[in-house]
Amino acid sequence: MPLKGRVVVNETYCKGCEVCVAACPQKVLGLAYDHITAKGYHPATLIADGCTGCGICSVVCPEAAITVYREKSGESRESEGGR
Amino acid sequence: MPLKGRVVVNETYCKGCEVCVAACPQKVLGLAYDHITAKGYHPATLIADGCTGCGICSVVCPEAAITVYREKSGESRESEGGR
Amino acid sequence: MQTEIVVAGFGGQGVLFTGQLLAYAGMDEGREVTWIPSYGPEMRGGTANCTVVISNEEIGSPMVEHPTAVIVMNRPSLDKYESMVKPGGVLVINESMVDRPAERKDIKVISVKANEIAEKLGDKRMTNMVLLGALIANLPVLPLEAIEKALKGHLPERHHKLLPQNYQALREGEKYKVN
Amino acid sequence: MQTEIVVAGFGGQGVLFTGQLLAYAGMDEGREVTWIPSYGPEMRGGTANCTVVISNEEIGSPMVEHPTAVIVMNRPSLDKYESMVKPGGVLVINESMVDRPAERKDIKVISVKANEIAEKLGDKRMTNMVLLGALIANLPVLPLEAIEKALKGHLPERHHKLLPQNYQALREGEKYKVN
Amino acid sequence: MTINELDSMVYTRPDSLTDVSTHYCPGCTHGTAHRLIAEVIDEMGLKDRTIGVASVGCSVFAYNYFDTDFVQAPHGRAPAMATGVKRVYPDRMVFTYQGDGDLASIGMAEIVHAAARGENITVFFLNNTNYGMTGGQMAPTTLPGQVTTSSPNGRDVETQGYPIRTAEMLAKLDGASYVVRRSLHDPKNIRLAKKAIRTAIEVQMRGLGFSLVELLSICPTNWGKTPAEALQWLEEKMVAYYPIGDYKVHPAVAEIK
Amino acid sequence: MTINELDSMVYTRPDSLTDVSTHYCPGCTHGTAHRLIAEVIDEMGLKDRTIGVASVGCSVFAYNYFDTDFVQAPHGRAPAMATGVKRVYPDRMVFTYQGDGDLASIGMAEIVHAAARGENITVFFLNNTNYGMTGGQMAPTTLPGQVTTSSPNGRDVETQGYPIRTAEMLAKLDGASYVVRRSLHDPKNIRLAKKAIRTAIEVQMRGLGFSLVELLSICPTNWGKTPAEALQWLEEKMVAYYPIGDYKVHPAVAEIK
Amino acid sequence: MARELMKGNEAVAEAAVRAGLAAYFGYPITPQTESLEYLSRRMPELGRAFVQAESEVAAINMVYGAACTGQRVMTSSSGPGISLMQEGLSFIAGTELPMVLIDVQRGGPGLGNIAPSQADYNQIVKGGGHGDYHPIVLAPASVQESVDLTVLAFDLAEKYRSIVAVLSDGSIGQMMEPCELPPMQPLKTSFPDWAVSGAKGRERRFLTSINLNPAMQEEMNLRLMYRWQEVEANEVRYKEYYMDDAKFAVVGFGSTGRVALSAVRAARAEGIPVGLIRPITVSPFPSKVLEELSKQVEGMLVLEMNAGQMLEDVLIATHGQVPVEFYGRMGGVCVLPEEALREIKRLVKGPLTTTGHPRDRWLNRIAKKN
Amino acid sequence: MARELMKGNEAVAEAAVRAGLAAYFGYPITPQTESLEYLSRRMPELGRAFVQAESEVAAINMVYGAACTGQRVMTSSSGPGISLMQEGLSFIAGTELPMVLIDVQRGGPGLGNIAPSQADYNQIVKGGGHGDYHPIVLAPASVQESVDLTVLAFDLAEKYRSIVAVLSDGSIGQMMEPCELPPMQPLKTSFPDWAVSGAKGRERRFLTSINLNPAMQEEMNLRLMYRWQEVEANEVRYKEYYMDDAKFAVVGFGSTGRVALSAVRAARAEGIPVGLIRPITVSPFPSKVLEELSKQVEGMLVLEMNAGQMLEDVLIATHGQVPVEFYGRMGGVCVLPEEALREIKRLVKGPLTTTGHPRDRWLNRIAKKN
Ligand SMILES: Cc1ncc(C[n+]2csc(CCOP(=O)(O)OP(=O)(O)O)c2C)c(N)n1
Ligand SMILES: Cc1ncc(C[n+]2csc(CCOP(=O)(O)OP(=O)(O)O)c2C)c(N)n1
Ligand code: SF4
Ligand code: SF4
Ligand code: SF4
Ligand code: SF4
Repeated sequence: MPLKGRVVVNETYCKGCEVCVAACPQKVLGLAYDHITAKGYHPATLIADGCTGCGICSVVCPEAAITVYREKSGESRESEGGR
Repeated sequence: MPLKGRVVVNETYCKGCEVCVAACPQKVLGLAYDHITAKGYHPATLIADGCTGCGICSVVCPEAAITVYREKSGESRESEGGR
Repeated sequence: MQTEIVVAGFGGQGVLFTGQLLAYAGMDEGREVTWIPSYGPEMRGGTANCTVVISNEEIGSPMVEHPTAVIVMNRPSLDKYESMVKPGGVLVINESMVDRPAERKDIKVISVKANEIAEKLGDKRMTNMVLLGALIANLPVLPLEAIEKALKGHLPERHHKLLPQNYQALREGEKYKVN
Repeated sequence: MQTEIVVAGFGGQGVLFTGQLLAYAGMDEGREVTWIPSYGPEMRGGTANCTVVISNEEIGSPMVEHPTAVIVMNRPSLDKYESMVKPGGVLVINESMVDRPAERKDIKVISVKANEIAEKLGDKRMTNMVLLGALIANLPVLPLEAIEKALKGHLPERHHKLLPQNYQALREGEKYKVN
Repeated sequence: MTINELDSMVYTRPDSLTDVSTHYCPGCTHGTAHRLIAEVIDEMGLKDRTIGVASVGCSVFAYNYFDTDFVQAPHGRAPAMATGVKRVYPDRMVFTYQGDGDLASIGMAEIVHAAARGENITVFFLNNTNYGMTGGQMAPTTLPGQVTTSSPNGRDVETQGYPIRTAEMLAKLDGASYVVRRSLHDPKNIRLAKKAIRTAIEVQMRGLGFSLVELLSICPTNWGKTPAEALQWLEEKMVAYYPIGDYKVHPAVAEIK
Repeated sequence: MTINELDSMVYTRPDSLTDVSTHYCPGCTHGTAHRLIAEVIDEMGLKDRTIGVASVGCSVFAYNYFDTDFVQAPHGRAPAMATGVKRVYPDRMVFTYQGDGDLASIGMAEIVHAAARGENITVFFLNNTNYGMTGGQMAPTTLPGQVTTSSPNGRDVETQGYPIRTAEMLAKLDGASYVVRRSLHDPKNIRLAKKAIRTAIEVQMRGLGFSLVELLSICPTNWGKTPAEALQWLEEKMVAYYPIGDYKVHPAVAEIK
Repeated sequence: MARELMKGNEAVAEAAVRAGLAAYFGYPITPQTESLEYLSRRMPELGRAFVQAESEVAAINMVYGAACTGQRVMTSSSGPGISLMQEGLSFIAGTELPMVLIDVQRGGPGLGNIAPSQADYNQIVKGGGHGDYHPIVLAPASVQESVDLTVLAFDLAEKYRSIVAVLSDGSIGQMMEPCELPPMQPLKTSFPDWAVSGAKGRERRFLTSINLNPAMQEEMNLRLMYRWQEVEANEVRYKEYYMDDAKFAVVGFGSTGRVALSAVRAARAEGIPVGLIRPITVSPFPSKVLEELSKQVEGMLVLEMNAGQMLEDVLIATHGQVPVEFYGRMGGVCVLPEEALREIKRLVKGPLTTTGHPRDRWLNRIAKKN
Repeated sequence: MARELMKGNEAVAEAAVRAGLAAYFGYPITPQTESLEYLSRRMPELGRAFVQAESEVAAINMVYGAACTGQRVMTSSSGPGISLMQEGLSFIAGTELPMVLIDVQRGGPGLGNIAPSQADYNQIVKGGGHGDYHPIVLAPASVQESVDLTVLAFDLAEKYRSIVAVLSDGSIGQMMEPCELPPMQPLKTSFPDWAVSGAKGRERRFLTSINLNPAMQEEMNLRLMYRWQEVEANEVRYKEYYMDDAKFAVVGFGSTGRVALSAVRAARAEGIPVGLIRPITVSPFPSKVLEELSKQVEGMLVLEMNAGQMLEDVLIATHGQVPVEFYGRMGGVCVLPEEALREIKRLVKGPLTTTGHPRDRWLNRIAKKN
């Protein structure tokens, strides 16, 4: 059973650089073209199901904008994104 | 027959550092303790016979104070002091 | 006769170029002009603005407390500049990026959903031209033709294929003439 | 009452130390003193000189145009300082290193073959003490005993074995009292 | 999606970063480097014993982003300023954060001498092959042929010189204990970079002397590339010229991990 | 002894030295280095195409002794000044003459960058392990434990850092074409030094880029030694720390001789 | 010739090229960098020397070296960079070499900011470097004047073997204005008899700033001072506006002088008899002119983007003969015409005095306002 | 306490140690090096920080870093080295940090020589660095005063978060004089609330000199200026000699002030009613004192070892109320008492005027002599 995860992008920090989008192995991240942040950027957001909570997006995000959660079930496994 | 040479120490430059004295393989150089130069030093001078005109004194003299001559007979041989 | 115009917005919105275009157009029309920019620490994003002065005589200060006209391309710029416009002056607002109406009653306010218009014309980057068109329509400083000429004269050769679109953006803006 | 003394010679002749000794002696006698050096580009060799002022009141300038007394230890120093000595002042010449007599008639000139005397006493480095003795004998500024006390008090401990010789050099110099 | 009480947090913004949005361009790896350093400070529990030294470059405002004591140095002089701080507080963690213009151009004397002195500080050296803040001029690290605003025809090594491989050069100094190069272009390298950052700070906290981590970095804005393109250019062009590796690891450091 | 008309002159003062007595201390090898450079200038016929750059240190008055055009640089900045001269006159022989305080301490940025730029100049770098002119303070080259007026208890590497091996460090730069170390302590080494001086100048005249000859040198005055003792100390202590050798010889240079 | 819309920094760079600039050495710093960038393309294209130095310290010493050849050489920078050049500048002054320095001032002290300022007046005019020397300092108020004064700077530098600084600021450097460029001059081909070049066919030469003999150094210092008297006698430049019948005078240089012009016009429009003196050479300072004017007017207002630096030169020149008031903005804030007009009105209203320091009155006044 | 015969440079170093110097950073330069050498032994022996920096640029930035901790820190240098410190000094001023700078002046400009001079007055007093800031500048005239003012310097630096410079010269630094040293103060143990130390148990702090927002930067500039007004109000120091009944006044600082004292005494001995004002703080300058005196005396003579730098502060202070004359020596030549006396007599003889610049009169006068 694939791990289930969630990411929350903090729009104070996100600048829509798409680095997380490119890095996401599940291709579930994209930019929210429907709105802009206070700084004028389209922020990143989950655009599909399938996030495993691997945390790679948070490893590459230059703005430390992403918080990554994983369903408790997966807690015992070492996070791939942990450093 | 040993080569015959002569050295002339220019007292404008010589500071009596004795570097040439120490370097002379024939031990024929010394300081002239009987007089001082305008700058107040006892200059180097030939103190014995036996100079071969090898030029080593001029190689080490920091003041370029020494002119080295060799008798014509030795001219054909490469000077040891040549550089 | 001297007119001072401020263009303000985010970096990347074409703020500085819009001002330069006004300056070129003014110069080509034989007027005295100055253009002076100011920007924040950001290399990209952040705020940027410039002041253009167009005059018939030698220009004193290139900056003024109370410009004749202001184009604001985002909300922070509206907040900063609204109060500064000279009474009776012109304020052009990019409604697409500004979520409040202007408060001043003693100036001419023109609101244009410029992003939408530009996107409809096929290129978001023409937002500034729409707003410039709206300004020119409401400020008797230069004819629109002068702007078009300047655009042709000073847009880098490789962008000339975009000229018709830009002209159209200006014309779209021009429609926002207010009396 | 203020007395100014210049000591001048080659670097390495003990010029600066001679002056310092005068300053220490003056201070220990309860007088105001200043000592100020000046030297050329050479780290070794070259010329060096210092000025010592000994006074009963707060000292103004530590340097003067016309010192009361000068000790010259070589020819260049004689050439430089002879004309500067205050009329009625004292000029002590190290005859061993100076190949001409003094020309001034309005000052007290004392010539001492100090190198020879020092070498006879067993150490060329005491040349300066011989000259200092000759100065003290002819300049009523400090008693010779003050110099001896200063020498004892300020010569580094490891050189104390040389004290008797130095005292003797001073006494040899003192013999050159001129009336 | 809502956050479930039962979910565990895999990652969140480190404590040692302030709650302030940076002025960096979208995608700029200055942010990445900040984050990694902040994570290590968190992990080592050094937040209240750290004094950072910001330099002049895009990272001039680093003090706004790190939630630790900070000072801000003149262009190139961060190692000297850090020396001043460290000599007064030898037991604090003192680090500099410098760009390649700052460290390898104007600040060359200060970095060489801090290293030669074995100054017990840690240096984070961001190499993005240009001067970001002033608009993309040539840096000592600009690659041969690279176009910048002051090498408009591409860096001509004949007249504009060769790039400096800083880590390799500093590694020659006896005072340097830990000198390595890492890159920030992908998750794997970012993780390795973090490890090196940790080791460098450990070196300092154990009093082993000078440590420096060179971090290959991007400047999408001045390179005229999207962040993705820039990361790729880094991987392809920069890594070839600036090999990732350990250039000096003092035997005592090797023990750390 | 009188000079016989028939005798041949084996050696005399080079033409490229002026008829001026130096201010150097007795025995100081600054004089030796001057003489060697002057001899090479004579031999290569460069006297009227040479512009020297003096630095700040005991050799500040080098312009009084070389019979060529000369300029005098601020402390440490001779490579920058030489760059200015050379860029205007690319076909002249431009050399700097610098002490170790000048080049390796205050002038570190300028020498690294001149080398990195591959600036087509020649640098003569006199390493005498201290600051001669100001009275014998510690230099970046002072040996561990060596007593100087600013390391009165001997250089303590813990607080005062490690000596810098300049030639080795500069050799790491791509722009450097010829970087070697020689010594001036005996006739054999003096001859080798002269050869290197010649090669370095040849490198420049052939447009091959940056060349530097480090010359181990004595400072009897501040070392508190006689010249003879000083030369021996150099041979025993300095050569061990600063090995004589070729640290960078660009392939094109290797062809010269 | 056609007028072109040019950015101040680029116009200065092109002007220098046309004045025969043979070698440029610089280091990027806002708000000056466009000059360096422009020349990085332009100089190599003409086969001339351009080096982006490793620092301002290196840049000024490259200039020093190149200036020794007698060629036309230049560098440009701003606040922090100019501070780093002070040692080199003092050496160049001590060696009596010609060079041109472009200083595009920004807010300070320290890193400050990149907005326009005039707070480096003292640094440039009074000598930021050690020792007694006086650079000639030209203060442009527009892009056109930047161009013209850059060309003049090279001529004066050569005429007096002097450093000539063009004291600009961020507003003039960043501003675009129409301007006319000078004709292209060829590079120099003959050089003065002190310049080094290799001793071919002549006695060798050397250039140095050291002179261990104080008496000889003093001769050199006196030579500099007498030359400076010549400069003071011959090179004072300034502009007068509306001064003929003025009862009050505003004094401002560079961009502030230009802002003052707007204010003076507005004041005249309201009937206030005020004129403007804008020094073009702030060093040599137009002291005689101000001394004369101090007999004509009832009060003077000095406007600067600093805390009153040129002010002191005005005080020395007018030595208590006329009341002087001061108004300044700092930290990158520009004086705007409207506030300058307010200050003119305040001056006219009085009270006026010649005792105390105008700076103190200003500070006390604005303190009350805050 | 016993008086010791000490060299000025060593006495200053020991005075700093006793004032609680926690960290010294410096670079050798004549005629200041003895301070550095002395501290290279003394500081480590007390377990305090001493670093011989790689350059003056590095030294001032090490000072900058250490000053951020609120500890007592110092550097010392001369001419070329001080020039190299200008960027760092401006940053320190912009960060409002306390520090002590010892400047032992030598002949300039350029490398000049190692003889005493006062030609760096403008550099130190008027701001050699960029931006508006005013260091406090103390000018000792003897070894004892060097000691006393060094201790004072640390106190003032802390009180005003300011750079305090001790403006000495080669004669005072190299001179030996008897002096009394102050008692040993312990190192500081509590630090101001701006100092960094690691954020243990408090909000974190940062220290910076950058402020991209001009309005905020201006606030900082104003804060500096208002603080400077306080300094001007509270910290002016000077010495008067024979001024009670004086009809003429000599003004001289530092070693020249001391030479002037010899000359004034000699003049008094000849019955000339002349006195001496010796500013101890040349910044803040004793302007009020001089303004008052300008009402008492018939003429002033400013003596300096430069071409008339403090002179301009005298002119501003006296603003035409009294004739001022100037006499200077340069290039490492000291004014001697005999020539100072000649100048006093010349002053007394007249003619005297308040127009034109005293520097020009001086130059024209000595030109005629040559
Ligand atoms: C003395 C001085 N010179 C120049 C500058 C201008 N300046 C500011 S940032 C910078 C370059 C920074 O480049 P880098 O260190 O590579 O950092 P990046 O911006 O690329 O991160 C320069 C030259 C300055 N502030 N101070
Ligand atoms: C900017 C500056 N700082 C310091 C000095 C003082 N100074 C003169 S020579 C010298 C040291 C020279 O030492 P080195 O380069 O080793 O040459 P050496 O005298 O040993 O031949 C120093 C520090 C100076 N002239 N300028
Ligand atoms: S990497 Fe970070 S800043 Fe970039 S788009 Fe993703 S969340 Fe936003
Ligand atoms: S080596 Fe030269 S300077 Fe030394 S004693 Fe011999 S001749 Fe004289
Ligand atoms: S300019 Fe470059 S280095 Fe600076 S923040 Fe932007 S991308 Fe990063
Ligand atoms: S001090 Fe040393 S380096 Fe200088 S001349 Fe004397 S021996 Fe040579």
